[in-house]
Amino acid sequence: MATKVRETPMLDELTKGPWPSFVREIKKSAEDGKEAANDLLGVLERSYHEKIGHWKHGGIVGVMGYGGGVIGRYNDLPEEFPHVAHFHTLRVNQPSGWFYTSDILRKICDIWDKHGSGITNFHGSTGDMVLLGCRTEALEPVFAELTELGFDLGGSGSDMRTPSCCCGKARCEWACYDTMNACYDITMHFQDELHRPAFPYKYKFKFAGCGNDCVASIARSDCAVIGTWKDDIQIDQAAVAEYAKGGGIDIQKHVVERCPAGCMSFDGSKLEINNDDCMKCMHCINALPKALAPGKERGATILIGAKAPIIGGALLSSVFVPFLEMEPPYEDLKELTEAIWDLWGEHGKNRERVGEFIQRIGLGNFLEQIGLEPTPEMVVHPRTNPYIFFELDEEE
Amino acid sequence: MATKVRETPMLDELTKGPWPSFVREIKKSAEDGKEAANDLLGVLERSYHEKIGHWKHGGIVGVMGYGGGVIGRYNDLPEEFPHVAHFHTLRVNQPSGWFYTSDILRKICDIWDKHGSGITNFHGSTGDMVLLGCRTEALEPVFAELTELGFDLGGSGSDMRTPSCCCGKARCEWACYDTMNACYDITMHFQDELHRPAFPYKYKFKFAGCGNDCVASIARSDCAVIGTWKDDIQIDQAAVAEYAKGGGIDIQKHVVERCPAGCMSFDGSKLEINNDDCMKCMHCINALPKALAPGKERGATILIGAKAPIIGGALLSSVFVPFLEMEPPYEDLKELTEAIWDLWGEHGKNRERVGEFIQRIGLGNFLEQIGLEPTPEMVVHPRTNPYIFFELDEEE
Amino acid sequence: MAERKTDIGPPHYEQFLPPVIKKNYGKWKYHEIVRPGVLMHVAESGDKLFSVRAATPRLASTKTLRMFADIAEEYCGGHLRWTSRNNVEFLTDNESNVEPLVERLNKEGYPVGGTGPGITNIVHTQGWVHCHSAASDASGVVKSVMDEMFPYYNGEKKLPAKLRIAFACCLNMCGAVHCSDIAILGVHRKPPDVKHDIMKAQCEIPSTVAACPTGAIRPATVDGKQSVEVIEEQCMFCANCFSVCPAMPLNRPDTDGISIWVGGKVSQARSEPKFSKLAVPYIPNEPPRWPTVVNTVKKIVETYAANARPWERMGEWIDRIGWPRFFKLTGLPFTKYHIDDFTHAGETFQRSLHFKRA
Amino acid sequence: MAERKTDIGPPHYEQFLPPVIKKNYGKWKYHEIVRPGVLMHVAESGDKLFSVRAATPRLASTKTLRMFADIAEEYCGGHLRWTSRNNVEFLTDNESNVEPLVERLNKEGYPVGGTGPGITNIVHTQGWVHCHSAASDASGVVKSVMDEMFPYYNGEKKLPAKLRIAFACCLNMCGAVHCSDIAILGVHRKPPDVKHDIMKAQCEIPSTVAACPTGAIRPATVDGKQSVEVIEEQCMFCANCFSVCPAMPLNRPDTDGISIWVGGKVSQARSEPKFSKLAVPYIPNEPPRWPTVVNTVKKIVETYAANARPWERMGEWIDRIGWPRFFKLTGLPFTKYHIDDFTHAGETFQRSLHFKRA
Ligand code: SRM
Ligand code: SRM
Ligand code: SRM
Ligand code: SRM
Ligand code: SF4
Ligand code: SF4
Ligand code: SF4
Ligand code: SF4
Ligand code: SF4
Ligand code: SF4
Ligand code: SF4
Ligand code: SF4
Repeated sequence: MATKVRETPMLDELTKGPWPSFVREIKKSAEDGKEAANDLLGVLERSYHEKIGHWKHGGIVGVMGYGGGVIGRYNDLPEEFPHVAHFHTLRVNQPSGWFYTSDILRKICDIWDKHGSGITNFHGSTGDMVLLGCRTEALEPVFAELTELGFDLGGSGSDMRTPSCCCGKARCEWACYDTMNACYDITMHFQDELHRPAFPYKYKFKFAGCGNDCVASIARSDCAVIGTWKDDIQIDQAAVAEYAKGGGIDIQKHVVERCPAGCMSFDGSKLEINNDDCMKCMHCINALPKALAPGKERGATILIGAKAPIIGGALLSSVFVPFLEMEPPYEDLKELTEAIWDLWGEHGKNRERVGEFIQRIGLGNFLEQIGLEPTPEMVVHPRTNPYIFFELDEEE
Repeated sequence: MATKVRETPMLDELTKGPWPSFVREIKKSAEDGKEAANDLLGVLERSYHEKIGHWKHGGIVGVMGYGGGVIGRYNDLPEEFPHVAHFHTLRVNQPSGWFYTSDILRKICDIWDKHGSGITNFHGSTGDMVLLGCRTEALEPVFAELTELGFDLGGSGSDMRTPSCCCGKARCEWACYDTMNACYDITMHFQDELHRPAFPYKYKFKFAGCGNDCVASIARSDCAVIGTWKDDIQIDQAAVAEYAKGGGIDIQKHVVERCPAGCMSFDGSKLEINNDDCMKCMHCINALPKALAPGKERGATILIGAKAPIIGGALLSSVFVPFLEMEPPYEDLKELTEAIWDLWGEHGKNRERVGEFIQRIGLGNFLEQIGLEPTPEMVVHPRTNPYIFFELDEEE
Repeated sequence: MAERKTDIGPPHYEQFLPPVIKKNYGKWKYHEIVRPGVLMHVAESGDKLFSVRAATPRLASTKTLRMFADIAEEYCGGHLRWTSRNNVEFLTDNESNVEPLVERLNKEGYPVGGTGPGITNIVHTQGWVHCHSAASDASGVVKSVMDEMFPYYNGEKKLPAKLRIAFACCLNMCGAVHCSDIAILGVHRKPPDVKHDIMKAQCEIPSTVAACPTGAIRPATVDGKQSVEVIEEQCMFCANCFSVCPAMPLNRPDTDGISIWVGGKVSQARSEPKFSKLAVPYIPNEPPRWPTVVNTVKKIVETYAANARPWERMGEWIDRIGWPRFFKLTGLPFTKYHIDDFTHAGETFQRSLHFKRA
Repeated sequence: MAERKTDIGPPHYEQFLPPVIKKNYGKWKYHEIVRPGVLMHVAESGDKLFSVRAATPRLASTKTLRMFADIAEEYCGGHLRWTSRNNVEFLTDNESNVEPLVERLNKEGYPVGGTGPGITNIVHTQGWVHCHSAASDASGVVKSVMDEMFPYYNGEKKLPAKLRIAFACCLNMCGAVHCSDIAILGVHRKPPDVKHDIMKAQCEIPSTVAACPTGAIRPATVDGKQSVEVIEEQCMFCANCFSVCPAMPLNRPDTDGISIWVGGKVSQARSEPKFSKLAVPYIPNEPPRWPTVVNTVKKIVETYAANARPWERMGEWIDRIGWPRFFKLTGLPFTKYHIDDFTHAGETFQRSLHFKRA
């Protein structure tokens, strides 16, 4: 409380306006006596003047026995801003669905106020609770106190990254499997892979309860588990009629005509769906939540390979298992995962994501090696080029 | 007439059935006393037994002063089949639209009966009239007699290939420009490029009068000229009503609902088109030829780059000029063509089609170098990857 | 050599046009298919042109051409043309000639048809008749398939839309089969058999090495001779090396054969032009009548005929029902060969949940 | 070290769930957005759960977290969660708490909103606050944009559908911006400035060379030191070399800046997930409020708002109207930078006539 909070005329411009201000947050911590927060203000104000960051390429720091979970960070102006000379972040594995209680939240704050900058990210882009900024010496004590509280670190480096999930069955009527449980189970099962980088590169899991994909799994995870169903969409025709009467939505125009499969029809009161053609896009269900619901035979589609652009261009995940029942203990998913890791672990190049690896060796070969049958659901269409690597039988 | 036509039990199977038989054709020539045709029967019968061809890789043969127009071909069993030991083909530039008269046809036959096998292809896949099979010595006389008659050779090798076109305005109500004239004009203008291979690889032109693309130009020509229009589709509402009454076609279902732009509406008698959204796909016009017609401001879209798979995979041509007026003497098209040839000629690799070349150096760079402005019509969508080769201004 | 003519180009088309075309050039109003194989084009002037379309095997003897000339003279003032798919068309403005013309052509064995929603002539290539590169014959397969498809040609049976079949005897694809409703494509399945003896004399080693799309060829000295070697696992039998170098033949009687591709188109009508996609990776060569190829094509055509909607091309139909159902309905097996593994393979992976039930 | 706990994993989520959720877990029937920022989920049992969603800048001081804890205790029995887009949600089954909760949150400066068709919180990254690689700040741009977009957050203004904005400060795209309705992306525009002095000590030369997607880096000896050189024409400033090697910084005050991308989505709803596409290649960094970025985003959002149909996401709208019209309506220039020239570039060329009028 004693130190004077730095003057930051440029940053102060970012305390104006209706949106909550990150500058206010840093100042709150600085006002709270966090020297690191105060120095962070100084560095940042300087960056705003100079239009350049002042952080150095990370060093290797961490907690004993773990290869990941900490991002090392040093400032390039340590004399001027000594309290952020070290400014490492800890990635703390969040609870499934990012549920907390006041109690646990305060205890986390206690730890971080004691050892760190008082600044956090709730949450990081991968899903972790990010404790932003502490000195190297603080890492072990923070870790010890966190584990005491029941928390552990998440991933970084070439390991399984912290899985995350949508709130699923906790709150959502559309969850086709228990995303929070699956996320927790997989996280617990693969603790070693999460904490000790041994892969060619990172591997991310995300669990979404339905095709709305509220955790962006298809774009952001090497393994996306997206809820779906096998049987027919459940229709409550009385509720359909209710909507039709209500006038809040034009069922013909906004539901039937927006169905990408063109498989719905509506006669003014009854809604019909040709479920053979339905592509489980969720639109009709989204539009008429009281009347429609996913079918009863529920599970998930497993898709593999998403990643950001570096190095070969961004990828979305692609279908590996069109439909998988997602019942604990998720043996099929675990087996599939291990088969993938084995192959990629052995033959993947350094910093080659699994999606790139599959493209390099060929999806057909990949499937063969992990023992999955090829099915037409895995492709938008069969090949168009005639460059087939035929393998002849012995006698031929 | 004297020689005995060979026995070809296997080939004879192919004289059965309703479809006209190529074996019958060869036999006709053999019966006509053409020894080459008779030997061809022998070679082919043998191929049918052995399941393998008996032609050797071509040699370089041709007519004086030309680098193309003849495909050299030798048999690998010359002792057994001496009359097809040489069996070269001449590619003869067809008249635009493949129109002939009985008179000219007979004169061509006279020449070929005199010097060749009596066997032809009407026509080759590129569009030439193909005279199939003669000895090296016959090439010059055939050529001399053909030119005397008014015909010339087509292309082969790394040259401009014989352009071809749909029958267009000669017979079709939808031709948006004069395909036959454009094809003729371009062919005449580029005679040197047609006859003397000087490019990195072949370059094909095809002229289609409208999007129905009856010469498959977008798939089969390095430069596809496809007729289109700029203003609105012409509608004869009386004729629409006629169709509606006639009952031959369900306008709502088969026209309106099949419009890929979703830009039509029909109230049972009047058809409306939102021409801003129309994609000139031709479907509605195809379906209602008496009622609809392309607009009045007509011209063509110029697309570049189609090719078969070898080497980088097949390509369709892509949009270069969204709309070009196609009036003789087609200066714009000629200038564009020369600019493309100059650039590709200088920087294209050996056996690199222009479509592959463009992909290698980048369409943006290509456009810049030939002096065309980039427009959004040239792409399905802007780039998705962030790998932009920024060029900074000097001061930056 | 003053009299040697060169670079005269093709004759001007105008001299071959029938008077009714010259008069109404660019002034046609609409057309009708008056019967299978017969088009009637009506001009703004009211003039009518009848085009009678007849099948040819493309490979034509001069005898046949002379016969066509005779027929054209008899019924059409000597006017005829060929189409972009190797049918011949007889052109007359005299409606009363149509009937006898049709009869005559059918009688001569060049049956009339090929218009409208159905199957027209197959675009094809040389095969064992003329090309060194052929993995199969062309004309024989075409004949066998068209005999079976004949009712779709002469109008006896209708299809939902036009169905274009094309044939090419090797991956060079001279028939440009890559955008056909059904493409029949000759394929090799063994790497080139390098003829080290003739290599040096007949080929440029650097350009042979450069010809390989997958980099499977490298320079090598074999028995003291400068030659090349092929890394067999990297070869996908495209024969591009053979195109540039006669010392690398791929043709082999027992392993060459045919693949089948479906769902391509070139017209802009409704959907964009599409490439054909792999349906059957390999069928052995079965001369003289290629029964397995014929039956497979037939199965595909019949499945399409029974399931597609009017105006729906093969590829549009498959896009609507989805590939899982296409494979289910046709009973064709889906294998790892169907999954692309060339340059843009990743673009064909199913990166959404938007697939339909089989 | 017997007492050192490792590999315990995250706490089990169940202990943090409010009773109404435990009771109705997996048995929710439907939901309604009762007012902007407030969801009501109704269970089969008839129980109701109210979730009140409030904005956060993601970067949160412990003071703020403690305040959230207090608020949760006061209104929600201590129950709260965060969303996948960094909003905080307060969870209660007591409807009468909703009103005061909303008021309180608004008063504290963490306004309620972000539900339904509108703009919710921006997913973003570290920027100048923490990362060495940043071509721009993250939080400052986000704050500036959200101040301007605020009416679309708190429900004052509506959009045709959800509109997701994401920000990443370099091409690593930690914000996974590549599938966002609007993506704001920091870009470098000059090749790395190779620090030959520290190269050998801090980097592995082979892996640095291998890191370059375009092969622009090659080993070189400079002033007698083992190092690398960059072929400048081949560099597209991706910074992947810098990711693996600190001796190759790209950050530069005058040429770094921001690009804008549009039309991506991840949901399966209606259309397939889509990548975002380039709208504006470069805007200079303009701290502290980035006016050009803000105005460009605003222009795009307003054009979308005025033209799209209900339920139509940005990318679906552009697909319907076509890119020529998008550029015309927004007034953004189309340049050669918009045309892809990376590996799959050819797949983005317009290979049909299916484009609409601008
Ligand atoms: C903290 C976080 C950003 C944030 O502000 O939220 C982050 C921060 C960094 N990421 Fe990331 N990434 C973070 C989520 C992501 C995501 C999003 C996601 O997981 O959904 C992606 C895109 C998805 C993906 O995995 O492809 C992502 C793609 C990358 C990449 C590119 C990887 C690729 O294959 O293309 C790199 C580069 C690398 O790995 O060398 C990277 C590298 C980095 C490094 C470690 C920079 C480096 O090279 O050393 C950043 C450290 C910043 C710092 O100083 O704190 N980060 N990174 C996110 C992790 C927090 C958490 O654990 O919850
Ligand atoms: C005669 C013809 C096939 C036919 O039966 O109709 C033909 C025959 C040959 N083509 Fe072709 N091509 C013929 C049209 C085509 C077409 C179709 C077209 O033009 O619409 C294509 C696909 C379109 C394209 O250009 O991409 C075609 C793509 C090829 C290729 C692959 C080129 C590529 O870039 O992928 C080769 C290989 C080569 O050039 O080395 C090739 C090579 C050949 C050679 C010269 C074989 C060779 O490597 O020496 C063939 C000679 C066969 C012979 O013995 O007579 N031919 N060739 C066609 C020319 C007749 C004519 O002039 O009218
Ligand atoms: C004669 C010919 C042009 C020529 O100059 O030679 C021609 C002539 C006509 N075409 Fe064609 N097309 C001809 C090859 C083509 C081709 C090229 C090919 O097949 O290689 C195509 C592209 C096929 C493709 O997409 O794969 C073609 C796609 C069309 C279409 C679009 C069909 C569709 O729904 O996709 C139409 C419109 C229609 O039929 O509704 C059309 C319509 C027509 C019309 C109706 C045009 C007219 O008003 O005169 C002509 C009679 C059609 C008929 O036969 O049913 N023509 N037409 C060609 C006859 C080939 C043959 O012998 O069978
Ligand atoms: C709370 C949250 C999940 C969580 O576990 O944290 C969530 C919750 C809900 N989502 Fe979501 N979505 C959440 C992130 C997402 C994401 C991920 C993202 O944006 O990164 C997506 C994918 C967005 C995309 O496609 O780019 C997402 C796409 C949807 C959609 C599909 C919208 C569309 O038309 O494309 C729906 C259905 C709808 O809104 O009609 C949906 C619907 C819903 C429902 C109605 C589900 C339900 O019945 O409970 C929830 C309230 C929606 C609302 O806020 O309007 N949710 N939702 C996330 C809230 C983020 C936030 O703070 O704003
Ligand atoms: S992904 Fe589906 S199940 Fe999960 S929260 Fe979103 S809408 Fe609900
Ligand atoms: S889920 Fe999507 S595809 Fe299926 S019926 Fe509903 S809107 Fe159509
Ligand atoms: S391409 Fe068009 S103009 Fe030419 S013949 Fe076919 S339908 Fe007529
Ligand atoms: S031409 Fe095609 S896109 Fe245009 S209105 Fe007709 S059917 Fe629709
Ligand atoms: S497709 Fe191949 S085998 Fe057939 S003619 Fe062309 S080059 Fe020869
Ligand atoms: S056949 Fe094709 S892949 Fe095989 S070696 Fe020859 S060029 Fe290479
Ligand atoms: S996007 Fe780039 S600059 Fe921003 S946090 Fe990630 S790695 Fe760092
Ligand atoms: S910035 Fe990217 S393109 Fe440029 S040298 Fe580094 S890795 Fe290569």
